[in-house]
Amino acid sequence: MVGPASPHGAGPGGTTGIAAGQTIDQTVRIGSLTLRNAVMPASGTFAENLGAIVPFEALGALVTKTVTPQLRGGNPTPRVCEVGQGMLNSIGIPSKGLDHFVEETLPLYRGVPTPLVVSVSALSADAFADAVKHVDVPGVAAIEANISCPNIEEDGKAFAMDPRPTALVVEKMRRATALPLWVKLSPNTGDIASVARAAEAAGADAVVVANTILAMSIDIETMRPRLGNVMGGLSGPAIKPIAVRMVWQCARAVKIPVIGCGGIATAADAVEFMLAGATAVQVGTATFVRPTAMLTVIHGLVDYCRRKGFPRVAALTGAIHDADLTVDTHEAAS
Amino acid sequence: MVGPASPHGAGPGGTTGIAAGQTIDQTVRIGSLTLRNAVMPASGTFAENLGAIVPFEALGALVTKTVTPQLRGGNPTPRVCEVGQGMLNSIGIPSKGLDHFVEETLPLYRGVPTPLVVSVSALSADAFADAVKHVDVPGVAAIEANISCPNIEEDGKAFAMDPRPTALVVEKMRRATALPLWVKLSPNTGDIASVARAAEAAGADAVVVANTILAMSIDIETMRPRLGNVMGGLSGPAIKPIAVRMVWQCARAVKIPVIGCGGIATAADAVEFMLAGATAVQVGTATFVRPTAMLTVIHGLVDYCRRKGFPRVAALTGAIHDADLTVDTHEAAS
Amino acid sequence: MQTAPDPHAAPVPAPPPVADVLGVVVSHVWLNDEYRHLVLEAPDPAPLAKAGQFFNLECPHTAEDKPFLRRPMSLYGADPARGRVEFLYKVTGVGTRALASIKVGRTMRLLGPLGVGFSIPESAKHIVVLGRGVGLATLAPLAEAAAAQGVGVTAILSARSPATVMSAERFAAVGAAVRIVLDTDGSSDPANVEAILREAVAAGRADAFYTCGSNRLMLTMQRVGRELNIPGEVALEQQMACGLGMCFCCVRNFSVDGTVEARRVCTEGPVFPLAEAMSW
Amino acid sequence: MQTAPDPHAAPVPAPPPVADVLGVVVSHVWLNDEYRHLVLEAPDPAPLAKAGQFFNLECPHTAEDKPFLRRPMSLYGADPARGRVEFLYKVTGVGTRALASIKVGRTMRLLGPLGVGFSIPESAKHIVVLGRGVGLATLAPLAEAAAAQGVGVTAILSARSPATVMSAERFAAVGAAVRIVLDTDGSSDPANVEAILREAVAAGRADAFYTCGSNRLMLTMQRVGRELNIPGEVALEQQMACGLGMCFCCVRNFSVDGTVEARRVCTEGPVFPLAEAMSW
Ligand SMILES: Cc1cc2nc3c(=O)[nH]c(=O)nc-3n(C[C@H](O)[C@H](O)[C@H](O)COP(=O)(O)OP(=O)(O)OC[C@H]3O[C@@H](n4cnc5c(N)ncnc54)[C@H](O)[C@@H]3O)c2cc1C
Ligand SMILES: Cc1cc2nc3c(=O)[nH]c(=O)nc-3n(C[C@H](O)[C@H](O)[C@H](O)COP(=O)(O)OP(=O)(O)OC[C@H]3O[C@@H](n4cnc5c(N)ncnc54)[C@H](O)[C@@H]3O)c2cc1C
Ligand SMILES: Cc1cc2nc3c(=O)[nH]c(=O)nc-3n(C[C@H](O)[C@H](O)[C@H](O)COP(=O)(O)O)c2cc1C
Ligand SMILES: Cc1cc2nc3c(=O)[nH]c(=O)nc-3n(C[C@H](O)[C@H](O)[C@H](O)COP(=O)(O)O)c2cc1C
Ligand code: FES
Ligand code: FES
Repeated sequence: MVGPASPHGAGPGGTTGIAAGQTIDQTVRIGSLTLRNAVMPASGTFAENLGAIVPFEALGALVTKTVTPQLRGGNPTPRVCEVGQGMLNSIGIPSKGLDHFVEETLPLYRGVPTPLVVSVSALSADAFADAVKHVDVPGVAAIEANISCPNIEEDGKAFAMDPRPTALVVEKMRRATALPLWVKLSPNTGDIASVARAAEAAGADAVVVANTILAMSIDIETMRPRLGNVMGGLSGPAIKPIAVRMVWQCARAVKIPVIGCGGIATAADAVEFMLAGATAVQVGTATFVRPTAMLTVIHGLVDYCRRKGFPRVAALTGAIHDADLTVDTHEAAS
Repeated sequence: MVGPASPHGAGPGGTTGIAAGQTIDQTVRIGSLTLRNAVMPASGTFAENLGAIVPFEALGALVTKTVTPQLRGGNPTPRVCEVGQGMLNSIGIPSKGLDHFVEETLPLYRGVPTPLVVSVSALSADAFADAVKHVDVPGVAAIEANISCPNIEEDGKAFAMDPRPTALVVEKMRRATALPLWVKLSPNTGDIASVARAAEAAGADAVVVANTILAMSIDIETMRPRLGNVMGGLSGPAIKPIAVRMVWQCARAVKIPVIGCGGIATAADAVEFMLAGATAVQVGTATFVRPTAMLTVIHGLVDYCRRKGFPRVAALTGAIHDADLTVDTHEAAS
Repeated sequence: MQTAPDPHAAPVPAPPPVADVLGVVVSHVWLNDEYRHLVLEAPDPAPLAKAGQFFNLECPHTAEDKPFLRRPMSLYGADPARGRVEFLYKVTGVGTRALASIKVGRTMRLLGPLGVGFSIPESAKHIVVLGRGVGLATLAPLAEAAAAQGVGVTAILSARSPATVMSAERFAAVGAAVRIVLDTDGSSDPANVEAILREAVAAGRADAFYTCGSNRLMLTMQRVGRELNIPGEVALEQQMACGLGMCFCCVRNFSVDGTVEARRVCTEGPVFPLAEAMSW
Repeated sequence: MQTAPDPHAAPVPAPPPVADVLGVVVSHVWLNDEYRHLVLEAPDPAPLAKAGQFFNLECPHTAEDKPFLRRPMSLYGADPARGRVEFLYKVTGVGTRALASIKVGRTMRLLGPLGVGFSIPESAKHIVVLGRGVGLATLAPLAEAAAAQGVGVTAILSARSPATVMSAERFAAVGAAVRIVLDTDGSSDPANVEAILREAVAAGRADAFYTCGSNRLMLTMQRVGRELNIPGEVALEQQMACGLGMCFCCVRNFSVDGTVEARRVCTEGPVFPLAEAMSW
């Protein structure tokens, strides 16, 4: 992949880094959208209230909690438990519906000078297309389709588990809007690169890699599942190496931008995702632990670029030095 | 699932546990094999040398490193790196071949009064069947088929990624031996329950759930992958909640025993896997961190049973109290 | 009572006055075998925090306990003048065990004040607070706020035994009429608590009810309040992640005009109208 | 030299004398900015450990550093009488930073002794050891073992600067002829080291060669050894997980009769025939 000349030393700006005075270009491009920097919240881990802690104009983009066409209640409690260096959640996408979103939530972001990305989800390809049309309104900069949800036309199997349903749903959404369309993939599949390729072929402008990993925890004292919904999604540092791998696989498989997500808490994590091929990153769980995490990542990316001699944060994308390495597919088998 | 009467209190032995003098039955049955206890090493994390630390006659079974038909060199170094509470490995199944195994390794276990399970792997269904025939020799108590490896007849896609190739390879192995046949599944699939069902239908005596999760880590200073093979398998506590979930899914999907594996380091972890439906457990990475880990797990299982009033360790299998809960499949989507 | 924020109010909502700051431990003592009292110097939030609100505390890591998420703790007291906030907590699990390890002089992050606190109706002359366990920690600053406004307080403190009554002196210090009810002598029985509540109402000393820390006591107070038309509030708990209204982990169900409605404890609460609370 | 264990020897192989024990820190001092000397009381392994062998240390967790795997460290010294084992290490990353935090009196787990140590040919009267950096820590106990057997030692100690020469006094104490070569004055140059080696051979003071800690020095010694027919050994490092020969993480390639062979550093090594080592 592309990268600075010297494999171990600093980047193209020279071995001594970039002078303190010189500014680092932080902008990144996701298709037709240019973001002021590479950092944005992950869907479901962000809402208006964070504005008290993080100035929205400091972020690359804002991503809403997933909205579904109709009102949904969400899952029974407990909806969260911590497991090692991560957490499980089974929120279940409570939603007040698209109408409520457009009428009540969207106006809250009027005047916020940061692109608003609306995450939508639905239970069939047609419902997804309708949802996309519904939020194609002024004030929405891009749509993120959360296709890690069950497809009622496929026996409840998630769209993002296979390339074929992914292609189908993305094609329908593509026809429904001219807005930038990001497709958020699920890690709960055996071959995420093929799913990413299917999304690209069907017209996605970017893929977000990835959502939470299906997991479970049992309280051995009560002998009950720790979540009211039995299973939930694992997020946080625990999933980072898995998400980095998926970003690397997807970035090699598609030409559209890959947005990395999964366990990012520090600038070093973000750099790792970008080296693996991500054009931008989403920060989720880390914001719960440290509400200012995104700001730390933004500043740390600049520091890294300066130290390593990259004049632009965007130059980190895919800059991993792996050209001399070959991959033995037996590795997964250990 | 089956469990003691009181949902929150102790087990069937009564709320006050089981008297200190009374012994807890530790045996578990995997098909026709009865193991003295539920704890054994995971393939690739055990060898003769451990005998210096752990008396083999204390373990439920011994499981060898995967052996392949021919000599294999394995992957370039570094083959290991730690990531949070876990590690990546890309050993690549170095192997001296089946002849060497039968002639040189097998005799080392002559006289060891613990069932020896031989892990085998191959690159096609026929080669798997040949391998199984090859190790169907006296001294081998069961065969564990590591089908997380690429199938050269399927473009290198791992057998265990899909039910169809799993069924095919297990059928051929089943015809090749009358020995107990355990099939070790890969977590790198979107639907492990279907793969488990396919293995059962094709004649597997047990499924081992699961192998390592494909992952990756990049050194942001050198900008190089931390493993010589770029990607590797994630193991250790980091993957536990994912493996517990898969055991739960598989145990509901099949009638044959499920052997739990993935991040087990303590008796509490083993209990969690058994409550989720595992009949026995394998301990891998934990042995690297604490060579006596398996002994701790064995003793801790007995203590837990005594405290909770279970007269038999086997009674823990599937004893999770989840009958009153329903699962919303939207959960993975968060 | 507390009302939900109106989404139409402003296009960009004025952010609530909440900050994530580094507090310095100025005191940290055991009150008994289980409860600890933590005082942090945190001048920014100290003047903002009101009774019933809470903070999300970043607990330290110890060799044994490595809490991943923060832990919500009610404000036990705030001293704006000295820039201090106080917490009273029970050591129960991973997070509070780790929290208990922090030494005077060390720093820890705290996010807050969070959520909606208690409100005392303008017209109230007397209130009744009823709590148990750590619930009393949540009610103590309410009693102080009431006293500061010249509102009389009857405090019913429920506990297992005399040794586990929390903060009786805090309530007494503000002139509250303190009634201790215990499991050991049976006085904590709901019937007896109900009698005390009715007594307070009959004496004209119950313009509002407040409770925290026990489902059984909440139900008793709710029933008496409904019957005698006393408004009330209850402070609730739920597992949390963000504390900021973003994750929807912390919902509880409420009964509002006959329909069940889920609300976030961290944002719409932790203090809710007593009449709408549901048994947990 | 060391030979590979014969798998035919016995059906159930006699386990190597290795144990996982709890050691007590009896001393832990900084030698300079980077190097620390750790002494553990560990009576069981102390009499068993030989020069060139290593232990797998369970490093503590600190607030910043939480090493997951153990860290391999060469034996720097063993005192069977007092039941002590010693290590000398360089603080480089997560594990050694955490290790550096451990205080006298605390306990830590150590697994060992592991691997195959150095061997001194029966016939040897004089040996030459050549090391750099922490490699000198590995060679120091070899020099002592040699001296104890009446074998003379020439020790060539390579370092960046006078301040970073490790353990010169340990070598001197056993009567070794110590030659310090430095980057600062150019004397650490391979040509100069080669001259010293040839000098030792010419003086009849080089019946065997030993090296550790530098690829460049290893290659020099290997070449001279091959040319002048001096047997030798090298102690190597590789990332490890188990330390017990189970995981195959720690392989290195060796050139054996023209073919490349992978061997486990933890089990077939860490000491290998110098002639078979390959550049790293
Ligand atoms: C708004 C609010 C205010 C609170 N105020 C106080 C207080 O003033 N004093 C006090 O002692 N406790 C208070 N609690 C409860 C306190 O947060 C829990 O006791 C504490 O989180 C237990 O954490 P742990 O890790 O020690 O226990 P564990 O049982 O190990 O906790 C495991 C997980 O469950 C969560 N959890 C456990 N118990 C509760 C609970 N009762 N409520 C919410 N989450 C829980 C933890 O946060 C953690 O994520 C309050 C809770 C809330 C929601
Ligand atoms: C047999 C053997 C004996 C050793 N003896 C000594 C000694 O006496 N003194 C000493 O200072 N060092 C010695 N080392 C090297 C020592 O193990 C590493 O310096 C140490 O592991 C670095 O760990 P870290 O976490 O501080 O560094 P990091 O760079 O954070 O380590 C990351 C990972 O890489 C591994 N690693 C890093 N450097 C090395 C290395 N050189 N060799 C093997 N693994 C490495 C670590 O074990 C860890 O798993 C020895 C290594 C081996 C294999
Ligand atoms: C509490 C919670 C709620 C989430 N809700 C959503 C959601 O509504 N839509 C979605 O696409 N992803 C959702 N996610 C997934 C995150 O956006 C993100 O993909 C995942 O958490 C991994 O990133 P992280 O490790 O940085 O948290 C949620 C995650 C959490 C923890
Ligand atoms: C170093 C290493 C080597 C492994 N080799 C094999 C192997 O040869 N065959 C196999 O089926 N699994 C192999 N595994 C996977 C383990 O058997 C186990 O499934 C996995 O590590 C998860 O369990 P753990 O978290 O307890 O380690 C290996 C794992 C590790 C860490
Ligand atoms: S804790 Fe996140 S919404 Fe309440
Ligand atoms: S470290 Fe495991 S085989 Fe050497």
